[in-house]
Amino acid sequence: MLVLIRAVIGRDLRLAMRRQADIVAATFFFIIVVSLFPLGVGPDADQLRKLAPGVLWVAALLATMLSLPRLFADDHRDGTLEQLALAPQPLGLIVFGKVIAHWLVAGLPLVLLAPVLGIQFDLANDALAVLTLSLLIGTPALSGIGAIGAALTLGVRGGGVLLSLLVLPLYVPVLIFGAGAVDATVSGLGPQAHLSLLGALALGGVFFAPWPTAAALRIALE
Amino acid sequence: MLEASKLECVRGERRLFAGVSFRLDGGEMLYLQGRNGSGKTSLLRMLCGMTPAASGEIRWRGKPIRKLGEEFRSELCYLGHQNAIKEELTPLENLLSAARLAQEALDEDSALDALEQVGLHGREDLACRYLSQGQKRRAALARLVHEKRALWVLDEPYVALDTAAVDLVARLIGAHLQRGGLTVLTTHQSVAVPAGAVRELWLGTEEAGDARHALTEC
Amino acid sequence: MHWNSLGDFLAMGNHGLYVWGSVAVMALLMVAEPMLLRRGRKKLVARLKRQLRAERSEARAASEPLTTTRRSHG
Amino acid sequence: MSNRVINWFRYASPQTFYPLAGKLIPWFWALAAIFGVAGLSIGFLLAPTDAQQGEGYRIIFLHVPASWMSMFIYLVMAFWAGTGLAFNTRLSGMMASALAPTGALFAFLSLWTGALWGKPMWGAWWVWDARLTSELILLFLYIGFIALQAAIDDPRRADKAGAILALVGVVNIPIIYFSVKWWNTLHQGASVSLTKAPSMAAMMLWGMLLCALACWMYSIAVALMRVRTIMLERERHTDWVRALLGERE
Repeated sequence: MLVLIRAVIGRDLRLAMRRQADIVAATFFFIIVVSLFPLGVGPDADQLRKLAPGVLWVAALLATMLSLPRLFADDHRDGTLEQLALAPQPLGLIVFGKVIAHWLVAGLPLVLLAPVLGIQFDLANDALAVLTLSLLIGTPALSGIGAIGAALTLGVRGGGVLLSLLVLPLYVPVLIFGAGAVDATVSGLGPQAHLSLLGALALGGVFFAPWPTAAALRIALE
Repeated sequence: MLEASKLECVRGERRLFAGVSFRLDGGEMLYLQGRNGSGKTSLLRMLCGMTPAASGEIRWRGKPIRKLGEEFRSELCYLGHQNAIKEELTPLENLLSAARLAQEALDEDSALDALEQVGLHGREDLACRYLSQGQKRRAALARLVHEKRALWVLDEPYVALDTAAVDLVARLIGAHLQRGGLTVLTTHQSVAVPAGAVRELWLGTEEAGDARHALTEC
Repeated sequence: MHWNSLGDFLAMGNHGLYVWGSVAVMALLMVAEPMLLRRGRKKLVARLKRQLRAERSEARAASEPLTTTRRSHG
Repeated sequence: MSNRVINWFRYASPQTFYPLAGKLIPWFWALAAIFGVAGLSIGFLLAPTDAQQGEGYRIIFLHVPASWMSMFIYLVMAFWAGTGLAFNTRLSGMMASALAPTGALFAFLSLWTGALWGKPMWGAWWVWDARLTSELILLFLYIGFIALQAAIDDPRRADKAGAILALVGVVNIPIIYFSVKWWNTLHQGASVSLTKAPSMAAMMLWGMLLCALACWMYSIAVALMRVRTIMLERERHTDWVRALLGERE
């Protein structure tokens, strides 16, 4: 089981490395969206500090959305998805591996960039740390939940827009607890409650979402 | 070993075929023929368990494949229309990662050997995107060289191949049948397979929507 | 009865706009939905009938010469 | 036992369900009208003024049933979706797709009446109240479901994909509601709530229940109407639809 998951992750990471343009594009999208906000709302440091968690989190949601359509589409196009579906293991495990790989490629860069971008918004050190931590815990949930949407819209007309329509409402709890953790730190309440709820969501997203995703993939392959 | 009874296939609003039944035992090959759009690929996908049949049942070793699931898939090797080749990876990487995902033990030496047999010697480390159509197909077919699973389901295996490669694939299928394996394949080229019994199945569409099929033994 | 006059009833204690705005939109949509459904259904039935007629006449037209040719072949 | 199962599956076949639904629809319309008239006359003619909110509170006789229905219809939709996936019955998927637009309609009405109630009470058309926000997200979920089904051409695939989405949604709704509520209390949002504020006199409760029943009957009637249309469309090549259409010629 572990061997299989490792094989899937290894394959997807290698593919991503051969096609770095995708990762770089999504990452720069994140940077640009976050950097545009101060230009829109003005450079007032107090206001920026207040906006920072929400802006960074919403930008993270959008950046994740950007890379989701390709999660299964490439494999679907060249026929490898059929092979994965016919492999003698539960498809859910393979999806689990792909979700992890997607997070490593699309989620982790956002986590690493967050402290740097947070500085643009004049966040204090503890808030920066919590922001990074909340993204670290929360972005796997984005990959997991997003995979369901990616599988449901596989090979469907206007899949990209539809994907955001399906997935963004489901991202609401992650957004609330993620941005809320930073808010709670700033207002002195302490982020523990938010972070543990976020952790629960991430566990749910990563471990439960692969099964409906696998079911959706089988439907797409019919 | 592989039995199909009264299979029916409906695509959209069209009924492609109905009442298709056959039985295939070890060492036998089913040669599936029919015009474009007669449902050959659909039937193959049904046999793999990917597409559910509108009605009818497929049994493997006496049990319905729906219930067998992974047990059936571990004995199945499917080669579809698409090559299932990753353009970014080299033929060697493709072969190894496909084997790993199917949880088959394939070491690098056997993989290299397989690639050499299909005539990709010297191109093992070239990304597949630089290969020609025929070479890509060869890279996909390299899986068959060391494939020991009992049931091969091949969709147009000879497409885009030159005569030497067609012969090679026919030899591989022959060896597979000799080992007691089963093969179901579609093709528009008639290629003689060196060993094993061949059955033929015609899928044809009539205006009434009923399928005409005949099972002949050679 | 709670109200003294129709005017009172319509004014809803200065909240008339809000109360009647809610009632109006809700009533409008809840009447419009079944009406649209009825219309859609009628259109569908008409379309399906048209298709059916076309198919039947086609089948009739096609069946006549086809049987004769078959006979001549046989 | 087995007899019963067979019976159920018989009614689950479109061929038998279609005429049955046709016979039931007028009854549900009649019930909807009776409950509606009764509920609205209690709510708008008989119920006393609320001490705190004046006459504006009467919107609850519309708002609360609409909100209940929007949530309840999603549950029913998910139920049909689940049975469709489990038993592979044709009717289930059709029922789920027939319910979605009505659910979306009620979600919209709930938002509309909520906004019209909010303006006099909170002084703003829109307040990020936990209930309103959840209702908004519920509307998005409905729209996503409808859009997904519309985008897939093959009806069977559309049914199955929609079913998975509906089930994922139904698992998520409590999480979303809880998270929005949590978010709302942290940010100290609206303190007056539409559903809690008036001290529920028995008469108000009766009015609301009757209105809710009316909405319920309405939903069933409309869903049956829609499912009949869907059946005709999808089964247009089957003998029973052909016979039905031929009869009417």
